[in-house]
Amino acid sequence: MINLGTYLGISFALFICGILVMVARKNIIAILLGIELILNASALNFAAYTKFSNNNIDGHIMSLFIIVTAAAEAAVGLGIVIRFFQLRESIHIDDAASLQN
Amino acid sequence: MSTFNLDVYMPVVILIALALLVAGGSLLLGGLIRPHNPNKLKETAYECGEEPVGSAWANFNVRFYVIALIFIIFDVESALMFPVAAVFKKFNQIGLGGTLLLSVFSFVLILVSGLIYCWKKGDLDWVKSFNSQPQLATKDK
Amino acid sequence: MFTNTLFLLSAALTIGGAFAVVYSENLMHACIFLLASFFGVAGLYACIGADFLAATQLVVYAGGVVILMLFAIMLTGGTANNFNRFGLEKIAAMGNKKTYFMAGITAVVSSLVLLKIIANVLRNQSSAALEANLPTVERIGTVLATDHILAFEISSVLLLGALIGAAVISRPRTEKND
Amino acid sequence: MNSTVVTYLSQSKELTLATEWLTKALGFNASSLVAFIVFAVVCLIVVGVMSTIGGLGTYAERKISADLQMRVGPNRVGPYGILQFLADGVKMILKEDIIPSGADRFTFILAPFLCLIGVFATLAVVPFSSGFMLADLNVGIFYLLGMASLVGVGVFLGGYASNSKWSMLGGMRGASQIISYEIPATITIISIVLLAGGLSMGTLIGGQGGMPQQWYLFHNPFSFIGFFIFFIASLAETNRAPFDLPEAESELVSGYHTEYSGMRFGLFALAEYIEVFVVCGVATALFLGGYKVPFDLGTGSILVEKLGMDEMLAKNLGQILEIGSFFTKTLGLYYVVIWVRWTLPRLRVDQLMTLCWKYLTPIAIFNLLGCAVWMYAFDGKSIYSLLFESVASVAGHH
Repeated sequence: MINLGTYLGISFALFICGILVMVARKNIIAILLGIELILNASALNFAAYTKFSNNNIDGHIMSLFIIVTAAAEAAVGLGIVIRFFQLRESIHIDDAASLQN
Repeated sequence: MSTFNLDVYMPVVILIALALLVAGGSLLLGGLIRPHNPNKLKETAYECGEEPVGSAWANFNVRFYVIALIFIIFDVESALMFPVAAVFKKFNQIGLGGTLLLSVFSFVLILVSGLIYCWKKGDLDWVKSFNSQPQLATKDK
Repeated sequence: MFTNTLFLLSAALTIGGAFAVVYSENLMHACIFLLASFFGVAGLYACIGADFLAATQLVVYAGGVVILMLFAIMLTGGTANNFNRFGLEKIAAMGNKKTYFMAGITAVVSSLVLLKIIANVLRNQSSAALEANLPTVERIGTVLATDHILAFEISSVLLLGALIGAAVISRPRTEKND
Repeated sequence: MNSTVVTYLSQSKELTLATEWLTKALGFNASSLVAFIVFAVVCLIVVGVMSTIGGLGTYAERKISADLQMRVGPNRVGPYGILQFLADGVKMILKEDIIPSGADRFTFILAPFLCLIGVFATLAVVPFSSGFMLADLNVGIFYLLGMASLVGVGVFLGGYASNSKWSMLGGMRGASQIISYEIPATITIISIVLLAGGLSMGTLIGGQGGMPQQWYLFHNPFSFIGFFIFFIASLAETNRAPFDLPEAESELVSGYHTEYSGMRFGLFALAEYIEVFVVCGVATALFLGGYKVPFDLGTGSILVEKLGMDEMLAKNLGQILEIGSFFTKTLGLYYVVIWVRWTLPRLRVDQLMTLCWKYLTPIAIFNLLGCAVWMYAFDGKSIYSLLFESVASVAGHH
């Protein structure tokens, strides 16, 4: 049961859910939730390939750095959201259409 | 190198199941025997006898976010440091301790500079105006 | 036997959590389902012997990112004259039929592409027996300290940039008369 | 193979026989099934003992505080009032369960579950003795940190879901306090990992010995300071006084569990008391030699050699000694936790953050670097063995 196919399938489902959340939502924080799902899917793929193809530890390192980058991305992204909210009193993505305030 | 069996994760699953069981079981058991006669006043939020005004879900101060931000950066740093720290002893024994020490030093010091920046900019102060007017209380004398 | 059970539980938690994130109308609940999904992914890591990654997933995501998101939701919850933007009433901006339609099209297109790739991979899948699980912490540490030392050091610069950048962006503007 | 309670028990003949018998009877390899049964039984025992200790913790707290304040304390239920916690438990179950009408029901119900899951899951790696350890995971201490961080989410969600101003403030404060103090604790743990060279509890304790000079507490000056940083940070992480701001009665009524009544409140309290025990146990394992007993009595080899005892019996005796050693140290720390509560006044919230970010974290980082330098400079020898060596070499010269 535990083989590359099921792992790819699970990360595929995670990725599609992330895409759905990212496109369907109009709320910036919800979009960030979707991005986290997508990043998780990619990190899971790297770990799965490590196990099922060559047992080389480099895949784990890649996943580790994806997790690190995701955390940094979440921190900066949410910081931007909070700043945006202070300026516009809204977290609707359509309010962020123009670059100037 | 020794291999390991995934059976070592059994206690984790069992303990999580037990936590659900203990919590759910005690609530269910209580549900059978405890009284249940709610009224409107009982179900309002407690505000020392006053009627609650508005919702509690209002905006909060940004300083909570800045604290959480510094936390997550150091959390990730610790996640990267753990494996390196775990092999430090081994590297030291085969004579590579110096290089590893140097890399650990630079890694930590780069992050510490971020902490120092936040410190200097006052992000670590909970109440920013406290430091600017410390003599208010003594002026009256 | 137990491994399969653990795998099934984790997979159910992962996919269920992800779907709940898609269908949840409440941002706070979506965040909680995201936590469940992260937990499931940690279980999936554990199933393939990536124990350090599983623990990292718990520490960084369950302890860090989710808390950060919850805080951010609280900070952007509502304004003085517009309480309850999230919570019991539906959040204002969770999307409408049009965006869901667009999302569906995007998902179908990207899934077609992905399924093509996955099918290629699965056709060439080797059915060799899996190797035993080796402890990963030491190997990760060794590789981080030798082969990938540059990435290790640069990640600290990345974190420094994230810290300073986000702190500058989200810092409340000081009053001019201060 | 990681040492667990199953690997310890499989040294005895009975378990092997039972496994063989089951394998024959069922027709497939039953070692996994036997392991599951053993784990389930031991988990039940551990959870039962921990819940009792959590309950007795409330009793000890009231009795010790009464002693410190020259009062009598609970003395009605059972001898010396020791059954007070059972009476409290019955009362909690019988209390009416109220969910405020404005609350977010789903989150309100989920929050105590999250707290309890986070605390119970950490019990898997608490090292009671070398044999009686549920699972000696390779990532032991790191796994514990990850699971313990669930408590912060639970506290925050509990405060949020109540839709009460007190709860919301308490939840925000609690979550930010818990995550803040996680940093000095984690960095101190990294410095101990440096000394031990591994993340599993077995490695962390294996580097220490039974005698105090072999503990990591006295390994070098940095780890000595590290112990106090870890202890202070864990006090704050478990919301104990003097860091009990999330539930400061004088300002926030009861903090994040203001709206929780009956058993739901009881679950929060149970999680908190067990977490205090777990944190004390981790401090013991990291700094105070864990389950180690002096003169290698824990392995039982001395008993076998000197007294000619049966090997398994000697081992079991050694395990009992180790469990005794672990519980003595941990409960000693538990007493200090309660003692501190009635000695020190509560901090202000800005002092709390100042203490964490301007004192503990820089000192912890300094300690980490100091430990690394010590390891490099002295080849990982402890200050005691260095002194011993220098004295011996001086004595040898003359």
